Amino acid sequence: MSLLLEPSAAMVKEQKLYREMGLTDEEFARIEAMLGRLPNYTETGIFAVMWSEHCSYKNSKPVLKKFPTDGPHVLQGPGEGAGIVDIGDGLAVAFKIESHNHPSAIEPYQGAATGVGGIIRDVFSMGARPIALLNSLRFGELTSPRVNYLFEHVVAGIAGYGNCVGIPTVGGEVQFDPAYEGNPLVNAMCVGIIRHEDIQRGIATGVGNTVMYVGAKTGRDGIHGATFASEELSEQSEAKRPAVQVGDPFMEKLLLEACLEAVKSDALVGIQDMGAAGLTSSSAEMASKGGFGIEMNLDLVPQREAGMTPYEMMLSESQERMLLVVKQGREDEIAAIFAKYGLEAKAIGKVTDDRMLRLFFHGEVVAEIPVDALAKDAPVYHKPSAEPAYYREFQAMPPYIPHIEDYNQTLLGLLAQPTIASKEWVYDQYDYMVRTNTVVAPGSDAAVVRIRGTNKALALTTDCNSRYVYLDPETGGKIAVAEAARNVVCSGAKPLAITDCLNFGSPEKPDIFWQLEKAVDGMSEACRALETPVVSGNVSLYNETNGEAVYPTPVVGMVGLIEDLSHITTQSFKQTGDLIYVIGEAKPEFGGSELQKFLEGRIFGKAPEIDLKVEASRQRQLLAAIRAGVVASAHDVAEGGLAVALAECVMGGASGLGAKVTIRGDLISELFSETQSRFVVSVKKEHQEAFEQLVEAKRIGEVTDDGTFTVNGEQGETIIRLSVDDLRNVWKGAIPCLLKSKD
Amino acid sequence: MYKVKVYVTLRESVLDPQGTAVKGALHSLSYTEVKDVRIGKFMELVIEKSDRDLDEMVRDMCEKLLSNPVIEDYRYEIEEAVAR
Amino acid sequence: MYKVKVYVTLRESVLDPQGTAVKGALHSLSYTEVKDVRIGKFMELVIEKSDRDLDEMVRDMCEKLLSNPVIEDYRYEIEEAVAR
Amino acid sequence: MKFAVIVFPGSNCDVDMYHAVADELGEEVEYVWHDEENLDRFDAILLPGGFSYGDYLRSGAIARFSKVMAAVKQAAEAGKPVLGVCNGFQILLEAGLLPGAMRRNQGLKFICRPVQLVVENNETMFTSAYDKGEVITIPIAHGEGNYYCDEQTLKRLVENRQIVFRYHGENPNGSLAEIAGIVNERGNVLGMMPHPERAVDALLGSADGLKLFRSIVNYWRETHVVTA
Ligand SMILES: Nc1ncnc2c1ncn2[C@@H]1O[C@H](COP(=O)(O)OP(=O)(O)O)[C@@H](O)[C@H]1O
Ligand SMILES: [Mg+2]
Repeated sequence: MSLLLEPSAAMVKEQKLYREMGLTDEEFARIEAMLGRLPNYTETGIFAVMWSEHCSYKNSKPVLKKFPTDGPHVLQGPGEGAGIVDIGDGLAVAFKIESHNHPSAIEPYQGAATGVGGIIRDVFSMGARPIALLNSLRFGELTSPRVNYLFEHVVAGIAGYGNCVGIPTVGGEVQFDPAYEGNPLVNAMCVGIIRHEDIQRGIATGVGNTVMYVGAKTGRDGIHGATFASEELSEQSEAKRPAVQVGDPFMEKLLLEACLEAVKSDALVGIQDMGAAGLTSSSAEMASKGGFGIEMNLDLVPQREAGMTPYEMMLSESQERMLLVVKQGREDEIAAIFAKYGLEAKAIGKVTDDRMLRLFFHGEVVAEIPVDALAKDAPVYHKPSAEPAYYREFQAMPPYIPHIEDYNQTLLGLLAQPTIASKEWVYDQYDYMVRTNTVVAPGSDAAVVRIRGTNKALALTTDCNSRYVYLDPETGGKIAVAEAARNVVCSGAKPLAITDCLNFGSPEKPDIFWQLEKAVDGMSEACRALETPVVSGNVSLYNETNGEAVYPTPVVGMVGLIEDLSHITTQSFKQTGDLIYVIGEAKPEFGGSELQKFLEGRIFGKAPEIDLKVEASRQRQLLAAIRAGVVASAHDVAEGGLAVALAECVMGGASGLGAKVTIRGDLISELFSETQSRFVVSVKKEHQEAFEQLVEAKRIGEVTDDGTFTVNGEQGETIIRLSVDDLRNVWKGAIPCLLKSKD
Repeated sequence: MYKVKVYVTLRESVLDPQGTAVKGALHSLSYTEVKDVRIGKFMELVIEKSDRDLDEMVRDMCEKLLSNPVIEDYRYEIEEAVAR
Repeated sequence: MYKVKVYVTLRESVLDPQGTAVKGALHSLSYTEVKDVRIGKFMELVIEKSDRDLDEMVRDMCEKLLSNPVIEDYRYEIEEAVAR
Repeated sequence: MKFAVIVFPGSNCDVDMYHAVADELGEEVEYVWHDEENLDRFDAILLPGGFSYGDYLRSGAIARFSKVMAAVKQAAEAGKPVLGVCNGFQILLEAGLLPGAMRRNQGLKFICRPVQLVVENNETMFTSAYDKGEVITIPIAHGEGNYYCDEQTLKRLVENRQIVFRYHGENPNGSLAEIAGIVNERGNVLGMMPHPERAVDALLGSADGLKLFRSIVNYWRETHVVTA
């Protein structure tokens, strides 16, 4: 297609073509004012992607400001490819989480795979060696062929990409709820290790320095679809229809190794991956951050398809590409590093001093835009927010009091709920061991990855119970952070910092914007209380189908530091005779609980309360006990309450182990309430005294060797008595069974 | 009995990492004449006569299961085969 | 320019796990008329004219790289294509 | 004794192999890039797992044309121990250094988990430190480990005691005759799908793979005492 077919600048304005690209009339007027002239078609497209929520955070920026982002150990806060936190020994950990919800809804395998690819590039573009991947997934119930298809292919896509690149996928979470039926959530997190001196930034500086392009060729992948719907172009549009992005993990692996070699060279000035809005955002952001300009000759951009226009090249979201700024005259050194991996680092432009993004094509200037207009000076909106009616109704409801007849059946029923059931079907498909550092594999509270060359390890988790967030965004936001910290502490780690992915509906709706604000308020408060600043994150709005938003889902990815490998602790019971303790008492809190969902088929009422002071102090006590070496196992009480937590501890133990506990007080609350800040801990008999001195906890029973899970009441009456094998079969069989019965 | 051959190919504008890798390998084996490689699937189905419309059935199967319409195209050929 | 189509299929004696799974899936979609499914590869190569013998070259590529003779058979078709 | 870990573009268990030999076994080891033509300075060759060339087309199909493979062949002919794990096994099959071929796992899914193996033949240079019939725990992590060969080949494998490891209990991938690892006729080229290099440290769950590496070292010591 030739440029002549593109609408003229006047047409873009008169026919309001910018609207199809996602710009409003006001935004277009603002662009016109900023440029002092009409933008042409290409320039309009560039503005449109840079000013999209995805790139500019124009709706979420004011909210994100609330997050605490500082701490003595924070080396890099939000704003770069990934956040970075010091872990001593000259080492640091770089991590970030990102969503790929919409691409995954359209093409689950490739959508999920390219999501993984993108987040890996974010981490290695900082100069960090990726050491672990996690994923946080939400689907509708596993009762329709479409949902099963999405679930199976998303998991396969994550596996396909991560396994091939050779980064272990060590953890994550999966929740199932009708709220996600039409709009699944696929969030991927990557964690890397870096030496302080190797930290890179996405920055373009030094007039005359060379802009180099490496990685896959540019195709017409993922270019804003609506653009081609215009009448004028309809003849050509079928052939030019934007293509779904397909991942090439092999290319990613080569890029990864080559970039990590390149960052060791002082010829490299800056590096950034081409993520959303590819060439546009990487060049504009690097220049804006550096206070310089960039000039590129698009004829030099490696192209996969014939006849690509500047518009298409600048908006392409082809995967596995990086943009580098290299010191003038030293291009060959960098090119040689890439050549070793069979990659061509191609000079396509240079750094200028005029703070402009200037693009040449066929000898002509086809775009000329101040870089700050695209990045720093993008619009910011303060959207109206309003407390939704549903929230007031839920708050006004009397407490929900469940009724249980058969405790055995209730426990088995809960263990078969796909959200609680074993996720082995998922993580068996992930190579969670490659690079032989995974000390605690998927299946415990947090994954633990050791750091070679030290005696340290990292505990990694993602968490968010979106049902609580829906019922009460502020409380739910606090709980998401607190739960992540609980999981990290149970593994023997001190929580360091978080990354977050805010998955919400449309911010244009005051109800939704209120959810976003409140959730972030709650998260921020918890981050302060637990001393875990937010160092990176991602926002995914407009998660709706047919006007229905998903549950507000602010996923928390947390990293904790284990100071000594001997502190590593898992959730499973270890040996007969160990004493079982519970930290924290239960209250009758069933709003949003698994039990409520199980019995009523829906959730309503109030979310469980959380007192962050109590939370912090219990976490501190537990961690101290773990470090003192007096804890055999530790597990937090989460979905399904104490009964499910105990069952998980015993099912994870060696075959033949059992447990016997005695429960006092209100049975239903004690066993199934989702009261916060509770833990199940087992302790060797010889550590009883030491443990009790360090931790306020109630002893409820002990680990047995009878292969049976027994819960007795105060009078010694049997409440639950089930063989652990039966529990395990139900818990492990639930997801495979749901998948089989449908296809 | 019919023998049905189904050809599933990646859409033209969709990246084909496999094809690219194979082209590279062929070049390094000195077959530099090879300018492009695209890799797709070739499926052979044996289908029993029934009173459903065969054409429609195959089209359905292709769209529902055998190909992924988001990134792939398909075509098929029907051959009558002798009963075995 | 030639367009060469290569078909790689699993040998008859080799069990095809993918084909078996697809057949199962088709049955559960009620296409019980499907008696057998075999899944192979379909490759399209664009090859430039040179003074090497095309037939021989394609056969070579198939035997060395494009198929694995232990489990697979191949066949190919050559079409002359207009230069682009 | 000096080991080579061959690195193909897309190898990703190279680091694990390296650490198993360097840290756990305490022997000399070096990474060797795929375009190296001479392996004379090494006493044993390790082909690691991963996704060489993305495993596009067929696993191992493209890697077997790497320059280094000619040198690997020479090393094999010279009787040096050659061990291919996972993708390394697939490459050895594609290269014809071992008989047979790999199909996709029967369940069509990638599987990562520790599995149990029986040591079928403990009289090879790779398994002498194991007991005959010993059951060991070694992780697998593959999507195409469903071994296939024709009947005659299988008969020969059995007769020559070339089947070294079999899956114990459940067959995870549908592999013919539960085959998890085989050697060539001469006994110096071993291909196996399970990852012994992931089982060298009890901290990570199992150290059962260490004996395999020890066996190689023992063999080398025995055969090199005179010349050393
Ligand atoms: N999508 C997933 N990918 C990898 N591991 C997962 C996934 N979902 C769950 N897991 C693993 O299963 C275990 C249980 O998960 P979950 O019930 O969410 O734990 P918790 O409630 O303690 O956060 C964890 O070890 C988790 O990492
Ligand atoms: Mg937990």
